[in-house]
Amino acid sequence: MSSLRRADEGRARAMTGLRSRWSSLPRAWRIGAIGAFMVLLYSLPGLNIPLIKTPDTDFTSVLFLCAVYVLVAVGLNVVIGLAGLLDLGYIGFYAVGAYTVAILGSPNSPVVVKFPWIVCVPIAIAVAMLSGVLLGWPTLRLRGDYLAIVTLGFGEIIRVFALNSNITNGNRGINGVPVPSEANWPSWMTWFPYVSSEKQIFSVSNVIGFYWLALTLVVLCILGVRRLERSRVGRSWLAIREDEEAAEVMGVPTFKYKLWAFAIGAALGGLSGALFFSKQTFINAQGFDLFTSILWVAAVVIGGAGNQLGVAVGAILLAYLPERFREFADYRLLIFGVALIVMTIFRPQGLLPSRRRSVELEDRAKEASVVE
Amino acid sequence: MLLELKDLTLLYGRIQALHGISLTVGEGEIVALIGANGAGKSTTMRAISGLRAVAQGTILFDGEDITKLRADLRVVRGVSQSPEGRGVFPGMSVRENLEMGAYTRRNRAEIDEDLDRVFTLFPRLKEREKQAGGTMSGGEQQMLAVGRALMSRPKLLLLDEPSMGLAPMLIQQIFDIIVEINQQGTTVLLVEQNAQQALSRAHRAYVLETGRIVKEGTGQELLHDPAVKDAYLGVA
Amino acid sequence: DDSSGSGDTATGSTCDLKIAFFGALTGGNAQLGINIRDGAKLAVDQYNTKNADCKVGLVEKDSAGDPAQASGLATSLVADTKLLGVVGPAFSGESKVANPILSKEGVVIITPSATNPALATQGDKTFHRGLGNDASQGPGAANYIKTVLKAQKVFVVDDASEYGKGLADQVKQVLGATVVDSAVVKEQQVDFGAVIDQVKGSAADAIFWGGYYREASPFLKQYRDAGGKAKFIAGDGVKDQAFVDGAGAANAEGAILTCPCVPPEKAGGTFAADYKAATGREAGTYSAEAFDAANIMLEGIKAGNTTRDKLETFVDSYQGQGVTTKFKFQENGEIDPASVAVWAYKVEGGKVVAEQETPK
Amino acid sequence: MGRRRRASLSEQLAEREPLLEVDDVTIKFGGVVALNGVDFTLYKGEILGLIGPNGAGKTTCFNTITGVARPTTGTIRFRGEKVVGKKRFQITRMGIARTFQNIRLFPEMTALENVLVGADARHKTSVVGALFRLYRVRVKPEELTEVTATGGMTRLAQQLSRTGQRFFGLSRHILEERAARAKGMELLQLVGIEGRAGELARNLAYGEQRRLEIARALATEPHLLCLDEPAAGFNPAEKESLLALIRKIRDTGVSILLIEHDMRLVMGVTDRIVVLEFGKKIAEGSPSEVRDNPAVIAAYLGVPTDAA
Amino acid sequence: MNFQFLGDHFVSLTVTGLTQGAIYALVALGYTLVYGVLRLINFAHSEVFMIGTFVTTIIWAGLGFSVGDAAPGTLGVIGLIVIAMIAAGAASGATALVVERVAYRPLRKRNAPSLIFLISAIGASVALSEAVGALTDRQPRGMPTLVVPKVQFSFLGADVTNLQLGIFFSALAMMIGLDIFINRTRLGRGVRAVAQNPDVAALMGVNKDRIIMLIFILGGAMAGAAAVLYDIKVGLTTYSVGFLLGIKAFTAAVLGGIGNLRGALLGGLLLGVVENYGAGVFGNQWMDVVAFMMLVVVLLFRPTGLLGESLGRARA
Ligand SMILES: Nc1ncnc2c1ncn2[C@@H]1O[C@H](COP(=O)(O)OP(=O)(O)OP(=O)(O)O)[C@@H](O)[C@H]1O
Ligand SMILES: Nc1ncnc2c1ncn2[C@@H]1O[C@H](COP(=O)(O)OP(=O)(O)OP(=O)(O)O)[C@@H](O)[C@H]1O
Ligand SMILES: [Mg+2]
Ligand SMILES: [Mg+2]
Repeated sequence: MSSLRRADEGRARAMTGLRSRWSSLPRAWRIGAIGAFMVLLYSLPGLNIPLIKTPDTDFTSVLFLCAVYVLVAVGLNVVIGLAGLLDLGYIGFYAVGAYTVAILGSPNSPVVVKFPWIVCVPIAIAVAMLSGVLLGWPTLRLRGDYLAIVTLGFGEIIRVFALNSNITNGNRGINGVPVPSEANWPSWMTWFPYVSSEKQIFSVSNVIGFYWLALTLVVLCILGVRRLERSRVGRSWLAIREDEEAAEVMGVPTFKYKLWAFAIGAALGGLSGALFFSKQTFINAQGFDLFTSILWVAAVVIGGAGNQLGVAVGAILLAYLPERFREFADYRLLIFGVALIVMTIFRPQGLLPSRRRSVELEDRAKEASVVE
Repeated sequence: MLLELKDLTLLYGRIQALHGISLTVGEGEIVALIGANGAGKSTTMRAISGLRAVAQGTILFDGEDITKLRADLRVVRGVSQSPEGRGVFPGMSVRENLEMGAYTRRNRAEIDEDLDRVFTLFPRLKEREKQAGGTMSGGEQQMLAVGRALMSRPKLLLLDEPSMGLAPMLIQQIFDIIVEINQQGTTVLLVEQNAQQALSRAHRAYVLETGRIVKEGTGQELLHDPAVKDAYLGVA
Repeated sequence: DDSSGSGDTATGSTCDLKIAFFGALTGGNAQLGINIRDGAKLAVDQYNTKNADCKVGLVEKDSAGDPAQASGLATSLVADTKLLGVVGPAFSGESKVANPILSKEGVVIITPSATNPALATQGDKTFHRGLGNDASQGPGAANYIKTVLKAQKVFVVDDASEYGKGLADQVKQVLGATVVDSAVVKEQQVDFGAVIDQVKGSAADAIFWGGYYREASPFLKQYRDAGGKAKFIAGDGVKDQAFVDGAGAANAEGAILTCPCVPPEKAGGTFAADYKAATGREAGTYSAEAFDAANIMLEGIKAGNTTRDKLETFVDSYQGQGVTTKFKFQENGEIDPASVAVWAYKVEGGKVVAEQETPK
Repeated sequence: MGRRRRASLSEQLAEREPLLEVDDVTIKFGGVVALNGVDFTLYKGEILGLIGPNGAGKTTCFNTITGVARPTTGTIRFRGEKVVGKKRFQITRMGIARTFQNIRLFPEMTALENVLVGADARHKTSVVGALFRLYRVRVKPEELTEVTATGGMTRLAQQLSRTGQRFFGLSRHILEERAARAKGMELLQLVGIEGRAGELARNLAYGEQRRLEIARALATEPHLLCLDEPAAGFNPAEKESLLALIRKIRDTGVSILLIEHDMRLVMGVTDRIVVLEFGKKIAEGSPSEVRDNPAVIAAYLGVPTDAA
Repeated sequence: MNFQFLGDHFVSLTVTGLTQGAIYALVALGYTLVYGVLRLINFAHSEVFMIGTFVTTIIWAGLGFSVGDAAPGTLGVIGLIVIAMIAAGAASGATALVVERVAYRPLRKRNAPSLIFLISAIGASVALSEAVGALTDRQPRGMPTLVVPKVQFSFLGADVTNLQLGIFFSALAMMIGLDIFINRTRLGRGVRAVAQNPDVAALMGVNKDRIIMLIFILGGAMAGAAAVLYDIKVGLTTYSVGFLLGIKAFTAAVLGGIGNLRGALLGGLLLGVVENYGAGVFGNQWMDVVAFMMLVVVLLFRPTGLLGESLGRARA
């Protein structure tokens, strides 16, 4: 097995400096560092760090938005980063998940059932997943760029449907989307600033409960996707991305795996939508525009498609920067657009790329064949 | 000298493919380049035709330094290549592929004349004039690639493994054609795995190993060189 | 500075109290928001000049009209215990998100522009609406169409927005069978080929437009270009000079625009002139309503209602004449129906001028 | 048809078990008839050569067998099962593997990972299984991993993890992964590039890439390996070692279908040869029979001495 | 659902749809050309179009014709349109070229994968439309009514106006011209060669960079021409006109077979007509849904679009 170890060393050699230094730390250290980082994340709302606080908007709300966007990015990363499918209409799944919770859970929806949150959310995930399969079934046989336009269309169809159908109440929307629980904070939690025992855990005016819930889901989902990535499944996705036909000839049921990627992505999208609108308690067709969907793709790629940490960073920037720099409100998209161009030119591999991609990009760049 | 390479170095990312290659091709010659897989033969060809930038060294063509010249301008100067892997335009018909070979030329009458010549050399191409290049079989594409390279009426014709994928009978033919073209006045630089054939037709030849020239001589000399025989001609 | 935690008892001095503006200052709907902000700002500035020793601050929250941004902004508002009331939120969609948050913490809400009737039934105890809702404007417009224009065939268009659809539904309900056909246009639609085919096909002699001017002006231009002759009636979302400019004065001539707002020139006092002096622009739609809303709160603060609770009680029982109308709120926060006047304005010579109050 | 013709071949062949039966296959592309009623049988354990002039239909024949192209008429059976109409990955799982005429590796994956993709064809871990790892397999105590022993784990943690494994077994995912890596290294060794296991496929030399393609195909545990001009671009010395490799593969029990223009290679390694011309089979037989067949000489070999 | 309406107004819906479709098709050409050669969804093409619409108004305003001004006589109108076409074509072409230079060329030099190009394209698109948005205060800008639609003839009960005829036929003429250029001329063959195999094209003496510049300019110019026709038809423009129209045009390109010029024409016209029928039957708000649904259905049966891909590389 010594040759096997050498094979792994070959991989390690290709890693970038920081990353290899990290992975050469003793395991106990790494666990410790990750633990400390998690504690930091959970306590961010109470820490009151001056510079990163958002000026206009409630900081915990922004953190919650970041967490939801990270969840979105993790799901989108499965589709784009791992399976290499370009999904420009991801927001459709987000909407499906959100509306499912609203319609099934709100007393004000046209549908009479009134399920509690904990029942609604699994249904929402399932419905989103189903919509992923329904969309993927006919379209995943198409080649890459065709998929892009078809998914874009899907996103728009969902939005138009939300806007014009009776079950969604159009733009009048549905209020009273259920919150995860009506319970109050237990009294032993009150050591934490912001938490008071007379207050609900999931309160619209103090959203720390939502943030913690979202953060926990993010961690679980990242771990789950990591497991997939490092298994036969992830390898098949990679092979499909590299050369679909060759993968198929090597016995990879490409369609099935692409469909799985789509379904998993859709499920995560649905979950994020459900989560976000549980906190907002009101949903209408606003906020599901294609543009947001496209921004998500940009965030994933800029963060570093294929690397979960990278896409998380991309998502956080997308959620956080506009809130932090509200004074540029009118120009923020302009700045964003320019930033995208600059980023792709100076850091095409993304902020925190996956090892594989950064190597690939480096090699490709060196091979650029043009003679001036 | 029509072509002169001086101390050429070339990198693929981290990999150095050529370690200072120097060679010359005289006007009217057939020069063969032989060597094992990965020796750098195709890389040398790419450097000459300008598909790859060289790291160091110079390329002189017809006395002019073309080291930094764009690939398409080298074609205008008279360098034409049939690339490794054939590079047929898959969506164009056989005829259009051939016309592409004459892209830099304007004289319609001459072009038509050359088209006829290619069709006589490869009757299969005439038969399939309208078929899309991409649907031709491997060997048929090879014929197309060679024919297309001829269409630019080059001063220097670079052929990268023209016999690859051809049936035994055609291999014979293609070498005959190379000699014929050469006699009509085109200088040929030939890369071949089929060293036996290549050396017996070439005026001069170079042997490449891992990016370096390890031997040179006339075709006949190398054909009878025991080391070359051992490594590249196989046991007959 | 906001370390005192949440709670209704303000601490310290009562001279740094604040009210807030909440609405779009950027994005596609910014103009309405700016009108409102400037109206409120005028009120606060006037108050501060008179009470230089005990000023009230105006906080501006730019939501871009986006419900998704509203909740974080509202949460940050309620965390500031010095903040007693909100002029806004400007749009109905964001109101649905923000009102429960504001109301839960007792922040007084007086919206000068969100006209969706459902806002009053959400159970938000601090909600007040300083003008008539769509349920009053819709019938006003419909009655005008019926009795003044005497139209026989009406074509109703809406933009599927909360506001536009609500208004169009009201009109359809009142007009009944006179409505021959209807269509829904898309947000930011600029090319109306199919709709125009439909309108012309219906041979309508009047078009009611439930929506905003951004879509209305290209529609009307293309409709007139295509030879359409029907009268054009729209709600307050279209009542803006930009509508006339976009459609072209000739095309817009004669268009009727209803609004549950009193013409600024009929508004009491010196408001119109003051506004112009302060901003350099004519008072726009909802500027006067915002001015009134802010003034009600300022009056309350002046009267010593320096906590959210007290201010809420004050506003609930407030009675008084503003520049737009006489204010008195009902139990659910709606303004007293008697104070609601829906006016019809008309485009004449490229200007929007008040014509008459719509028949009841 | 095919049956009767087989009887006319040598007794010895008739006894053998047919692996691949190509029966009356025709395929047309517009006006071009690329294959015209071709039939032949490949028996278990043999190396069958497929030769013919350029454009004779050899690659097309390959494509129909591996599901890339669909014949206009005709049937193909593999181990008695119909092939036509099956998806490509299903055909691979039936036991047919192939290499490509122009190399198609997964360039950004390491050599070992390329082979692992092939090996996955035989694995059972599902998406749900990989996510939750619920499917557990009991392992014998001596098989318990040392995986956890690496990295700064305390002794207690090691002990715990070992105890856990003893009671709950190991997930199938982990077992399969471990087995596949071992097998992958073995195959890389077989084709002689085990030293390059950790290198990205795109950085391998051409000859190494060809070998890797073969290893990857073998990882799918095929009964039949189809090679399309594997020696193209090889010099005689390299061809020699390829020849040895092909023999070695056959000795592991894999049958081989070989397309190749190099007569020395074909004559040296095949048991039988099928010759195509213009989409039709014009000859079939042992290498020496084919070499002396006048039709084959006329259509393909030209001078009969070439392979002497 | 209102099939009655579709039946009654079938011809007139068709005529309106064809007019709209002709504009889609012109814009789609830009997507198709760039995609065919670079395998890149040029997201910023919608903004190239948008710039054209603004340049048109600026030119007309500069010549003294603003919103509400009366149009000059027929000759004057034609003159104004031709001038606008030249100006908008040039401006859009130049914009496309700038986008190529700034957002794509540096990536090409590094041989970046297509996803990166897409992001850069999105960036360019956002930056352009937001820049114009900031400059125009996000207010729409109106045009003079240059062509007052006059019914030229009635066809099966549908009135066909001079405006519709003009738009349709001028678009058609431009597309035919482009098609001839690409398929019949030497330079056109060069375009196709670069599309199919850029390296080998260089070996044939094709200057790749020049070809790429050429296709951006051509696509841009077509978008500029489309912008003029659009302005005449719609009578107003804003900074965000490009987004949806661009998506539609791209849909049209895919529908016909991206990388295929005739496909763009067919796809554009079909899309225009079908979405107009859809609007007639299901209501205007479902128009885009109908358009995308049709796309999915077509791709199900013809995975590479109606006419397939012709410029581009075939799949190996
Ligand atoms: N695109 C590339 N990226 C990285 N390395 C390359 C690339 N192309 C060639 N090489 C490497 O450069 C060296 C020379 O390759 P080249 O193709 O010139 O060899 P060759 O002599 O033509 O061999 P063959 O007979 O196989 O065609 C080899 O080691 C090869 O692996
Ligand atoms: N899609 C297609 N359309 C038209 N003709 C085709 C198509 N595919 C293959 N052909 C033709 O079918 C014939 C058989 O092709 P095939 O690739 O099978 O030949 P081959 O025997 O492998 O030849 P080679 O030794 O040159 O690779 C050729 O003449 C080829 O041009
Ligand atoms: Mg080579
Ligand atoms: Mg072949």
